[in-house]
Amino acid sequence: MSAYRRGLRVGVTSLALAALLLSAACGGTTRDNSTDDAGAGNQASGTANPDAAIKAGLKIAFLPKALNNPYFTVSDNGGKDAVTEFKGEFKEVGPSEASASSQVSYINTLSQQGMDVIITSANDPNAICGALNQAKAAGAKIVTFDSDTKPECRQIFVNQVTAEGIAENQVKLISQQIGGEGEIAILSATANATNQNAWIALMKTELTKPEYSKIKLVTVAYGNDDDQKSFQETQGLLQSYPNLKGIISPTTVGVAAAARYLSGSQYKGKVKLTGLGTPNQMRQYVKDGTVDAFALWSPADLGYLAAYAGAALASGQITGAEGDTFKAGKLGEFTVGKDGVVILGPPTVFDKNNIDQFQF
Amino acid sequence: MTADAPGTQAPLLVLDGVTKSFGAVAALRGVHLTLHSGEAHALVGENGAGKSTLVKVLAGAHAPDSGSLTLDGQPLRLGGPADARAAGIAVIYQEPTLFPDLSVAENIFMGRQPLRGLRRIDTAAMNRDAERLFQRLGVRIDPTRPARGLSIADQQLVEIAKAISFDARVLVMDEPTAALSGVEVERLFAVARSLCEGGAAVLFISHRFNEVFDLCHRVTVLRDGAWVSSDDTADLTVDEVVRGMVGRDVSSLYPKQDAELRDTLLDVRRLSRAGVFTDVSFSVRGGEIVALAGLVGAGRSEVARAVFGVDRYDAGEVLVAGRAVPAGNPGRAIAAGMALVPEDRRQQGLIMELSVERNATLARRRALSRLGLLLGAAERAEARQWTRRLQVKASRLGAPVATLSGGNQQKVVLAKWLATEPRVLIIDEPTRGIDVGTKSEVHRLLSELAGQGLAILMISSELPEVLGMADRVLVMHEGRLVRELPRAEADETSIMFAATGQGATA
Amino acid sequence: MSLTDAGAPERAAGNAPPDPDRQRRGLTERLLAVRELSLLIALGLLVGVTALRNDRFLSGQSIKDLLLGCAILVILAVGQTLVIVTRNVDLSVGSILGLVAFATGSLFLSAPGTPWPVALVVGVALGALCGAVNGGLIAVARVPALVITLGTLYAFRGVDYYWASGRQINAADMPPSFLRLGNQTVLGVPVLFLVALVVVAAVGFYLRSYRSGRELYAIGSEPAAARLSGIRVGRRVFAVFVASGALAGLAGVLYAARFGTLDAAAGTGLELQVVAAAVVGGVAIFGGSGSAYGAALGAVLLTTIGSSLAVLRIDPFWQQAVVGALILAAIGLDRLLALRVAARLRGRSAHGA
Amino acid sequence: MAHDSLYAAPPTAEAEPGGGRLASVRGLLGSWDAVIVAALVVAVLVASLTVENFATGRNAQFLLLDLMPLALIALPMTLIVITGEIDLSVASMVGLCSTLMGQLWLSSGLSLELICVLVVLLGAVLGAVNGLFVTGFGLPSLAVTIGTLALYRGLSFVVLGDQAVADFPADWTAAVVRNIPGTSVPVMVVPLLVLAVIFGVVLHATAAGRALYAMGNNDQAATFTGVSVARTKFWLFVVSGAVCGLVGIFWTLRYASARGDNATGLELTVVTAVLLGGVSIFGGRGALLGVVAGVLLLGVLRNALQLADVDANALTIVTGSLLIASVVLPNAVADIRARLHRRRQRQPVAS
Repeated sequence: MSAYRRGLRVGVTSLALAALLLSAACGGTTRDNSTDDAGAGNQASGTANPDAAIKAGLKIAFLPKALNNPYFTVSDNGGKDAVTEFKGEFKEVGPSEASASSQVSYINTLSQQGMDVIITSANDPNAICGALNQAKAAGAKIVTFDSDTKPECRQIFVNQVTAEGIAENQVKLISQQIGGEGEIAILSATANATNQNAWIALMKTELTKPEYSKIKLVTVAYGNDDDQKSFQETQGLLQSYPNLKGIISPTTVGVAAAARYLSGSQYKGKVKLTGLGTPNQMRQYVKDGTVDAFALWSPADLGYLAAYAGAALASGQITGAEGDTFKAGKLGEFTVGKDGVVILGPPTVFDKNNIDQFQF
Repeated sequence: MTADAPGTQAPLLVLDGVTKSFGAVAALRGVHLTLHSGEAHALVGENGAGKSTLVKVLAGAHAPDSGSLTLDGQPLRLGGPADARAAGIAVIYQEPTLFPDLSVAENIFMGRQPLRGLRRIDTAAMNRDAERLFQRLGVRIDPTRPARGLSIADQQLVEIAKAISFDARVLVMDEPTAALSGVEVERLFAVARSLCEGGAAVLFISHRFNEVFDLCHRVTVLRDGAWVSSDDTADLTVDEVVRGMVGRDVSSLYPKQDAELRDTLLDVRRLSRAGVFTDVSFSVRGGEIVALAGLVGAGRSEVARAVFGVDRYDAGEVLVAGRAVPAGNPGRAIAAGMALVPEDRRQQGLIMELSVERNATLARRRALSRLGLLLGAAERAEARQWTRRLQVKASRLGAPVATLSGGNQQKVVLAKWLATEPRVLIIDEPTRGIDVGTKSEVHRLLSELAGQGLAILMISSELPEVLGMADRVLVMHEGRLVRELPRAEADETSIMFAATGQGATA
Repeated sequence: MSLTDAGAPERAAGNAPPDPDRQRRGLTERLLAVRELSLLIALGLLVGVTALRNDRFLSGQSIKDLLLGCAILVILAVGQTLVIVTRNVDLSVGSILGLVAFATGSLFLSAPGTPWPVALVVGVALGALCGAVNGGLIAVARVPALVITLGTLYAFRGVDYYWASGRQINAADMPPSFLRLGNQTVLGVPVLFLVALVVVAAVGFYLRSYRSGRELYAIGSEPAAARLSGIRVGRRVFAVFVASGALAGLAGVLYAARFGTLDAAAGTGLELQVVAAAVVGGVAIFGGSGSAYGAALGAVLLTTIGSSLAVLRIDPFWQQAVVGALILAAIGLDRLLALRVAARLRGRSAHGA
Repeated sequence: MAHDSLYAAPPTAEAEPGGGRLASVRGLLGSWDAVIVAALVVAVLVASLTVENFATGRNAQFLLLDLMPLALIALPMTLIVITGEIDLSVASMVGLCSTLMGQLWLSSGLSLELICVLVVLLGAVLGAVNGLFVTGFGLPSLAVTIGTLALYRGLSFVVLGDQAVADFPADWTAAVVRNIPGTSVPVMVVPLLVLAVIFGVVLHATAAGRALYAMGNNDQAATFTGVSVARTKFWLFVVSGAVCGLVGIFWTLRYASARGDNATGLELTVVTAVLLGGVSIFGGRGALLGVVAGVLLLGVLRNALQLADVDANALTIVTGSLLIASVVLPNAVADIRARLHRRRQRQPVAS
């Protein structure tokens, strides 16, 4: 089949030639001369009217990272409660597996359906931006929660807690448990999870404080928010670092897997574990002594707050500008911070004394 | 039905009024067959006469639409191959049906392996039994080796061992000799005869009449799925059998017409391939038919494949009309004017699922393209021309070639290659598995082509064909060209003498 | 597939007949043993190198973890062996495992008092049912198992998702006796691994020593010939898929016991590892050869690689790449070996014509 | 080996002259294109009438953009499956090309134009590795590409590891989602159409296309007819890789994000679309038109169900069932036809 070969040769050659020509002629687009001027920042257009009532019948859609993630099931249900309170229409859609590209197609669908508010947790801070901007142009208000996008792609980001708050809390917990000195490691989720990386960076800063000078962070491992992988990684950590005293796993999947590994191993109770986990998953390990204490915000409250923030946006109570305030039902009043961030509040710490009061 | 030959005991197996249709096609129409114990019975008929279907009915692979089977006077119902086997009917198919990954012993005893405690397979006993069987057949095959890599003849032997192993009372052999050499055929017949002496019945299917008359007591002829006759071989001549098969007289073999010899068109020089053939040199002139004879496995087809470029060779060169043809590239060989009609029509010659016209024009697909585009109309026109010239009988050109009879399929292969207007035609077993009528047509065609100046290299295992058609005969033995015989010197004895490597030097 | 190698020198001279005393082991079997041995060597090398870098890798805890980690994959790989040997493939095992694992959790949730053996039986039965769906569809459609099981990979997972609808079942929802099953050891060996060993031994023994087991090889080696020699191919293939489904069901129950936390995504993407384990373990992807022991070794090897990479602190991102490279290496090696064996056998083919 | 390559017994073509079953399967498959096109038309009509917001220009744009990667990869996949092989590594090649594009953009300082060309070439090289293993070493493509599926995906995580590269120039990222002025049809449809036409012509109206069908049915006979089976298959894998390179670029720019998990799982959708389009998994049969219709049908169904607020989990079931139905139905229908035929045959005999 020499024609094949000839054809391909011609094709490849001409491609290469075209490339050379292009790049030689005008230098082409390189990283240095391209200007990243996407979007016009946070559009706080119009003026806020804090006294406006929440409109009835608002169409509010929740788009979690993936439908089958129990964490999001809880937070979306919180959102549903809120939407029922202010008599809107609630809807939850989403891909069955966490991927940015399928989120894009859902955002497109939602903007097609004329949603008033889209509340989403981003699988990728950039990938869904284009779609969100289109939805915004079509009249929808965009609220992100749990995982943010670039600020210019949404109006409000409802953050569970400040990144600083998490970092402080986690480092403090582990320090208390290991007695203020020794080696620790972090078991994170995926390596490109925005929030995780921000927290880890801040934990590192936190550890430079004098009171933590005897604590040494030896490594960060990634369990990909996959149970089995997290399990294996924990195992790997303990084998690689014989002097390991504690593990911080600021992800619900990771901390549960790590706890399960520890509870069935010789390290139970000797190597301390803390992190962000749900009481239901961790109850057993708190009771059997594997875990002393861990923290989490209430995912249901997070969804609840996000729903109210969205409704406030759609009703003109707020525009997303810094300083706007709105009421979020049972949670009380919140103020929009810099870059349109609203913060839920400090995390709750769970230990064996209080864990039975929480069911989620 | 006529004579109730050897002995007058009750028949062992009787088929009565068996009918079987596939869709619109009736493959068997009320066929009768009676087998007696101790009898070797031949089943003959043209391709498409229904022999293979009958075999499959006996094997339990096809259930007849109507008609009855009787074994030992008891009605027999075959729900599947396992039932047939249980009834003592063993079938050796045209193409051996072994499991390449399993050991030879397991191939023989599949489903009937000797057992020990807990119903486990007793491997040692199985190997011993296999070895005993091979001893009985007088051959040496390691029962523990995998079947992969066995020669066709050895595979047939394993099949036969399998058949003897369950003391088959009826042994059906569907063209078992097609791939065997003379010596191997003799051994097979010896086994068959001893089985008959032991009281079994052998049903033997073949296109080779000398074998039929050599081995069998009686002959049943089928035509178009219907029973024609059953007679004692002693009362018959070949011509009578052939007339029964085709329903008319045919000149059995068509001798080659003399043609004017022209320049050398194919020149093969010192071709070698390690372990396959060594130092093969010969040439073929325009107008000449050269036969390559020898036993199966002597390396004849392999030489043809290497010359045509399907296989590589280690040393030597091939020239067409004085110009070297690059090795290992059939495309270039075709461009140089070579054509190869391979021995295995179904696997190598045709693409069974494709239409007649696609098959007929496949080798010309480039030549028929205009500006790189190949349009169906061009193919159709070309195919129509060639199928008409070769008198291919097909319902329509768009029908899959699988729906044609063997002879017509072979004609399509020929059409495909003749359409390329080759200067050198290599034809491997030109008439294998095709019926008598078409056979002589093919022979006439080859003769005509030679007359038009083609150089033809013919590989054939049928000595009459070699003797009738060839201007020269080259004999191969164990990968070497051992003898070259001009037409005048070639006869059955001289060829077989050389082919079996007895004292012959070229 | 032709049995005959093109151009085999069938009549090559000087072939001594096989020495009957030395032949008892059987050439066909010896070829398999070679494969299993080389896997063991590879495994040994891997463990050795890792242990050199970090001696904790050979500690009791670490070995226990390793055995625990590979048990589920071993069971799945053995099930897959049954299927691949018949020249089929079952890509839906990951989804079956997920579905059964979630079903087991749900069972405990809805009927808290259920004794674990009941859950085990229910899980295996559900897996077998899924396998029967596969087998039935394949029998009806007479299309490659690859396509059907690719379809049921989606379908079973979809049912699983639909059922779970985002719920999670936690360790607290399951009885401690069941969870202990996932972590308990007998003489330092995890129960899970013992279960896997039993499965390997049973299937391995069955495939080697029983008529129906040998028929599976026959089917995979040459389906047409198998049909002609009276093997009920359809029935056997159906049974094989049921068996593979049942083993995936068993693995699903064990998964639930071991991991305690269950959502609908359990076992996603596992099918790739399972096929890889079988192929690395010498089960020919075209059927007809391979053993359960080899597949189990393949599964152990893959798990060990995962653990070693974590222990050696090699970027975990490499792990998947290594698995891929290993599959390629394994099939490449098989091919090379097959060619060499074929060349050797060609010499043996003669029987003195 | 074509028949052996994808498992299971080759189609049970009866060798008998006239093989009723074979003929009826063929007759049905011949019209499978028509069936699938008709199904597409019905799906579009029903969706337009019953699903709100389906028949809008904007939706068409979203639909087409979502389908681009699937449609592009389905083109070479069709050819590959017709030759009796399969390429399961396509999605991983897209992922690896995407991350390499990101890495080059991040750290090489090359112009984006050059990077795009390099990425396509790289895709071709990845395809060539597949091709080498399949044709050079004679290994089954199924096993090889399952291996490279894992290998390439793994490498794509190795390349970018922790990060996602996202700072591609806005004019580039906007360009891939732009519409043809005055319409709601994305500009990218044009190159897709051009490629589809090229692939269609090559497959159906050139000597090379005939060779593909020939080797898919019986590669030994194809070899004997002067077709360079190995070389052709090799180049098909290369083309498949190059197209994946293109898709990698498109994906990266459309989502403005180069990351390791891009396009995960896409291979299954591609295979589904190709089989749905009537291409036989055994090779040797199928047409490009059917595949294009299959891709569109898949896309329309997903989009319409999504708009109708059908659960994503139900969509997963739909995809799987479609795949199964597309292979089970033709056989089942052929069976029924054959049975009816036989009955009709028998009746006159009886009367």
